[in-house]
Amino acid sequence: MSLLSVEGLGKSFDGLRVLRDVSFAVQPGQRHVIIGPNGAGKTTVFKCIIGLLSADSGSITVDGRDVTGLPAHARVSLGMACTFQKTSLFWRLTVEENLHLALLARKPYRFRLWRPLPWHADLRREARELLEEWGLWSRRDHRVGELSYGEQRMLEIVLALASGPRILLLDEPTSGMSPAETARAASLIRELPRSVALLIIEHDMDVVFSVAEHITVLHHGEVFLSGPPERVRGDERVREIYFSGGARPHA
Amino acid sequence: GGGGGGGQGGGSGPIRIGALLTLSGPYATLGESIRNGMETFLRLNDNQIGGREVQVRYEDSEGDPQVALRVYRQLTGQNAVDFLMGPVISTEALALANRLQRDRIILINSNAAANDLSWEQKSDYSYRVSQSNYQLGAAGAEYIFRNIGKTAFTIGMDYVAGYEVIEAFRIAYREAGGEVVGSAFSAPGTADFATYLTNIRRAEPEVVFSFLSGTDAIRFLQQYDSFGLKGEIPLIGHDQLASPTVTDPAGEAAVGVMACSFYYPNLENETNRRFVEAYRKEYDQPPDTIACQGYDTGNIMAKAVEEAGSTEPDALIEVLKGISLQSPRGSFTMDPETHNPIQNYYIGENARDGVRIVDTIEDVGMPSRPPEGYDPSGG
Amino acid sequence: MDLSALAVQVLAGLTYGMLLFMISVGLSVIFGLMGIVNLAHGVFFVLGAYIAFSVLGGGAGFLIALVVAMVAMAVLGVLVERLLLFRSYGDELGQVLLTFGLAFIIADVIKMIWGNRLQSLPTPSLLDFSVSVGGITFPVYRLVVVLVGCLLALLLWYLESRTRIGAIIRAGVDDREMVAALGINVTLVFAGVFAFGAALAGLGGVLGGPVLGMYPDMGFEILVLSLIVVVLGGLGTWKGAFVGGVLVGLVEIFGQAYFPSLSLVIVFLLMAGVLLVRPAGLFGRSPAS
Amino acid sequence: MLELSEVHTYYGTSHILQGLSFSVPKRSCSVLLGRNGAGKTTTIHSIAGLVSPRSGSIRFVGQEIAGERPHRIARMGIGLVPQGRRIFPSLTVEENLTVAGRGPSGNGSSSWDLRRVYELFPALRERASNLGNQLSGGEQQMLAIGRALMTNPRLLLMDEPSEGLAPAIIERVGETIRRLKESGLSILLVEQHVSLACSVADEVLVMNKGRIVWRGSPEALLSDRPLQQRYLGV
Amino acid sequence: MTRATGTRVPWPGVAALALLVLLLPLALPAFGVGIATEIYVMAIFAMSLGLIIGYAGLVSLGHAAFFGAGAYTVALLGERVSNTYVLVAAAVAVAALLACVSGALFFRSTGAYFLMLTLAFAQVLFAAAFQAESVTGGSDGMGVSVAPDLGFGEISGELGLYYLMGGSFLLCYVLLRLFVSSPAGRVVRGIMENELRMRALGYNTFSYKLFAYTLAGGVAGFAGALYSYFNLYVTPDLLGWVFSGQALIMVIVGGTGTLLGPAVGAAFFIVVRNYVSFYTEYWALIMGLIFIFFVLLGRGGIVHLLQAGWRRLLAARAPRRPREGRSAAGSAKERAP
Ligand SMILES: Nc1ncnc2c1ncn2[C@@H]1O[C@H](COP(=O)(O)OP(=O)(O)OP(=O)(O)O)[C@@H](O)[C@H]1O
Ligand SMILES: Nc1ncnc2c1ncn2[C@@H]1O[C@H](COP(=O)(O)OP(=O)(O)OP(=O)(O)O)[C@@H](O)[C@H]1O
Ligand SMILES: [Mg+2]
Ligand SMILES: [Mg+2]
Repeated sequence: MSLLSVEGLGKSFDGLRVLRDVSFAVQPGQRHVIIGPNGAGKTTVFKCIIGLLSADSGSITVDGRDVTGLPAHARVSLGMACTFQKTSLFWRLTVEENLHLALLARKPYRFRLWRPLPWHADLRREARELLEEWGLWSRRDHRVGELSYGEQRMLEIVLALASGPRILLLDEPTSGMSPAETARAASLIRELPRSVALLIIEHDMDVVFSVAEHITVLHHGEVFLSGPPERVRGDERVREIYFSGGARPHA
Repeated sequence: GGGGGGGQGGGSGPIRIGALLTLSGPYATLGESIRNGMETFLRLNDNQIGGREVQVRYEDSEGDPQVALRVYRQLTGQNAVDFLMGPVISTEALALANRLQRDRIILINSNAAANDLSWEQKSDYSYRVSQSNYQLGAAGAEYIFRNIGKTAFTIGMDYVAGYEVIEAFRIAYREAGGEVVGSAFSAPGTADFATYLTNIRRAEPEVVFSFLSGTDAIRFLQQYDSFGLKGEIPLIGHDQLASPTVTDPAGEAAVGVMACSFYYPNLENETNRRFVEAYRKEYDQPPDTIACQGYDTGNIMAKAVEEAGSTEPDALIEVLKGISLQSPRGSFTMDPETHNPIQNYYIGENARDGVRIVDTIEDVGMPSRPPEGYDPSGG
Repeated sequence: MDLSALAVQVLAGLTYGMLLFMISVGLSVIFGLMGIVNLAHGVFFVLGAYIAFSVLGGGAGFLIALVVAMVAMAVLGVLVERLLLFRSYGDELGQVLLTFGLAFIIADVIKMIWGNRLQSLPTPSLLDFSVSVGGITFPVYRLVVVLVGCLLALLLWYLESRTRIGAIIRAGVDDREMVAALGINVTLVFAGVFAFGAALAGLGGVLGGPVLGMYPDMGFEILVLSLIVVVLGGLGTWKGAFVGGVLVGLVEIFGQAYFPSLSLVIVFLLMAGVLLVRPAGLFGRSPAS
Repeated sequence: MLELSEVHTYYGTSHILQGLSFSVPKRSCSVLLGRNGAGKTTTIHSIAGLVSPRSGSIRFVGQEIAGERPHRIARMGIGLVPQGRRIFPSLTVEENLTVAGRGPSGNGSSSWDLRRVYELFPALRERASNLGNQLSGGEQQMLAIGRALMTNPRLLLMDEPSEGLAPAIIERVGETIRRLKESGLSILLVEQHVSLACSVADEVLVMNKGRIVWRGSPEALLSDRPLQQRYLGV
Repeated sequence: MTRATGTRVPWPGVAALALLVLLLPLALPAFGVGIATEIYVMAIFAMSLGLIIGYAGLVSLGHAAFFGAGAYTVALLGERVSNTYVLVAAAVAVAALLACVSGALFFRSTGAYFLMLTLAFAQVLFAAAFQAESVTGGSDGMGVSVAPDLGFGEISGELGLYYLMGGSFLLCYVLLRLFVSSPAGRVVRGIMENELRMRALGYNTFSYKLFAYTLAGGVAGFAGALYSYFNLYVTPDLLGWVFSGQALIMVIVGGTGTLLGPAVGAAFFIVVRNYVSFYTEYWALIMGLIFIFFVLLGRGGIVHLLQAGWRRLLAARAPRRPREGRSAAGSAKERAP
């Protein structure tokens, strides 16, 4: 059974049809990448999956359970997490506090009213591990608003990871990162444990082809092609709509 | 209890008076008129009562009973007072009522008109020199029936005082033989009276009786005129409709409108002549009813201290009940039953050059308990 | 229900609504476009009326008084914006405190200069009569107010759709720095808008003077009223203020007739009802995710 | 055209630009490369006036602009495509463009207007009446570029314009940059996309920790693997 | 480089505060004790409003609704029941319930719209109290016929009331402090910063906000109940927007984003009003000037000013560090999209 399956998704904004009949599935542990021209509807699919937008038609199931009507927070507790294409962080809190909030989301004591947050040692430890792994530990006391853009993008991913998802949805995770950071992020993403399935939107072909096990191409709100990377790379029509003339997808 | 003000009566230092008045907000003019009246009295009497110098401390209660209580604590706690004067708003007076007894402080009520201050909440420590809502409504009713119209439409402000006044008018008017054919209560601060004016026209009354003050009165007068009702149906109200604070801004719209009031600046008597002269000189405008109340606030204190020979509360209470005064409004007596004046009312009509006094209604008091069928619960 | 009474009520509702529109549109412009909560708007209104009062008292005509009041308010607006408000952009609570403090000050200054007495502006004598048609008597001055309101709406429509200024202001609210980086002197634009809004408050004050009268603390009541209108219609759109004003005017008048016991709250109920259905008012843009 | 010498910029107490000097000649494209946090955006902001350098000089066509107010700088002919797009969310696409519109700036034929921007990015025409924040990420980036062009600048500052763009569009941006250069514009480009950068650059400047650590031709950079390794981590 | 404040309960601070409450009457004239008592009550009210403004980003202009509801509950119920605990508990419950229901209805609107909805809500309660004359006395208000009794005799003296209110203030402070630094409190703060992100992290933001709002409503109701005991008279003004506005001013003047700030603001407001109004009838003008002064002097209220002054003092003693750059751009907020 697939971990996540999207079935006949449709969505329009004020009469403008952005998605029509989008279907695909993500298997447990799979690295699934969505590509497609700008405005194809990739981010919209994401928002529908995570529950920040409600689809007009179609269904979304996780582990065979229909989640179409559930609010975002309920879906997250089923093991979804996402990053935003437009960086969305807690600007006035420090890096560490950002992470605390993310980690807290699945702690049983988040409803506790009396014991101050910083007294929970496990939270601090987990935050430190993640930040060290992603090279942000030295920035822990900075307000997020003071980080450079690339660092913010990095933190965006860490926050999503912190909620310990089974399905991680990343919307252009490496955009704004320098080549060095991109490479590093790509390898960190690749090395995530197999208990996490990945659904990634990405325009950087190096990242796409170094991570993807399965690629879905979206075009004008429809699934244009879905298959293994080799097939996509070789497809003439994809080249036309997406890579166009000069640029070659090189591995 | 903050100090127990009356305790030090009979002393020889200055007489200290705490004035708790509304000096800001929409009712600020009332507070100011009372202060001006009081000051005029003191000026005319060399700032002395019973041979002792007078110190008045004015405090703004903002028309808010919560503030009034705070100011009360401030006035009575910080420096003990011999008399308290004020408040403008009934709510404030009611909020203070049970404090007075406890702290043994005598209040000369300069304006607050709630009936209950003379009925259920009557206190030996509180005496009113103005009038009650009952008087406000009932005083002119019979005259109106006899001389102006047999059917009436009433409009009052939509709060407790409005209900009390209008209800008193209804009872007295019916007693006289008239019929109230329609009534309306407008929210305080109403900007547009068009609906009410339409209703009045449709009810076809012979007279309109109003209890509206301040901006509401001004707007009502102007709109009564501009919607063309003024020429058709006579309008009469309480003193506000003839007060310069209303008639000046209302301008031409006020001419011809009538009022029933216990005071006008052109009343013929010696006290009034001196009062008006002194008042005009200082404030450059004629006094109104409220200013007269302010004058009589000092007036009654002086008379009481003189008759009692001390500022000891018990002695004062003794003489205050039934005391008679020479006031700018003519002479009046404090009803020992209600602690409320028994006084003459005058029918006046606004002309371009002031108010013309048309008639006098003598010795109007109020009953010592609510009359049969009196139910001022609005609507 | 006879028709003539209904007609008077509709007319009265419309005229009152149009007055509300003029009173509140300045607030809406400043509030919605610049993100400034100008709690001094109400006292600007009252101050405008008082200035006109003095000018009229000096023997000048109504129109001159109107112009003087509007210019004075515009100047005051610029001063306030340049000297005080510009420091608090982006700090909404600071603006609340600042403009509220300003309202306190101006109200007290009015008290010092003109005293606490109630005042009213005389209806310009040229317009001080009423017309009667089919048993309905209606004051002409009010009809003129409606006319001016419509002209104002037209002007605002023109400014919005035929000039860039509206877009510039909204952009400036979204991202001031970026607008400057496009070569636009945001500072100047904002000062201008604030002056315009203040002048509109003055306009409302003068035109409303003969109908509403004034006293020093009236500004706070006007403020609440115009906040209702503006929020009901949706912030920052003149259309919102227009429709909101007319709606509030009609509801107020008809409420008096049919739900007298609700007279204290009927406009609040109207606003709450609208906001529960449309969280950002009738024409407001709800924050998109 | 543009000349920076010994520019020092601070955020609070942190010293970000530590004596930056370089210049962008007329009709040419200089590319700034560097790791995240190297100070590229700060450089751009210092030039555009969004942050004032504490010392040093920035000269544009011979005039000192360091510390000048941003709208003055923009009017002198410097356009900005900011990092993170900074589209006006409450304006429609068309308004986003017209707000920036400022009549032709002398170089007559090449002046930009709505029509030409829509020609360059047809996707924008379809969305003309949508609000800025309803656009997809890539569409917003196109809009940011179009908006800067609408000011008809003489010098264009572009901070990672390819971010979030699909490869085909990146191609188009590359072409556009080359054409702009031909039409007489000067461009300072910050870019992470090394291949795009090198395909349009006349000169490459590599930044690290607030300083220029290498400058040279794109060919030299592409052929120098260790250099790329060292400063760009590729 | 600054850490957000208020991550734990500063017990030494609480102890110092308690000592202050305990000893203050020794230093005050009789009149001052009354003022201090009022300040405690208003401080509780202001803190509850400060909680939703400074930690949940919900700016309300109708907070008096809950205060007034609490006050009226004690006044009305006090005619039947005299047990203080029952009355206060009822007041808190009524206010909290009102907050819970109204919050649930209003959260769809934000910013100015939310502000006006809360105002409308309070105004409806105001009108109800104003017009239900037979029950509430209408605009005339009603007297409160009970005195507080915690189980060891009626508290009626000036000092007794003082310590009752002082103790209640400390209690509320500790309670709110605990909430603010608790995990749930941090979550609420996170929602204020970026609600969308919190939802995406898996939080049911609605219920957290509602909880904070209800808590604030309950505490305001508690303050209202105390006020009834203090003032012995309630009127519809307690529900009105002017009163809500005053509380809002207290919060801003004191400083948002802290708990003690609103309390300090309340004290400041009441003291200034008492003393300035003593010397001039134009006290509103002075008050206005003070407000403007605060805003221009530095963002965010007395407490922030004090903090800044304290830091400067420390910095003056420490070896000099390089001066701040002259750039104003790039503050965290401006960079936020
Ligand atoms: N709220 C909205 N209202 C109207 N149109 C919208 C809205 N959100 C998205 N769209 C439109 O839907 C289309 C798909 O947007 P989406 O963000 O899903 O694209 P995308 O595939 O993520 O593109 P990109 O690669 O550029 O990020 C776009 O054309 C966009 O303009
Ligand atoms: N507003 C700010 N306040 C404090 N420090 C800041 C601020 N903005 C940026 N910085 C710091 O300045 C340094 C340079 O930032 P800058 O944004 O110029 O980097 P960049 O080279 O553009 O990086 P990126 O490729 O990630 O965009 C970073 O260390 C960053 O943390
Ligand atoms: Mg996208
Ligand atoms: Mg950057």
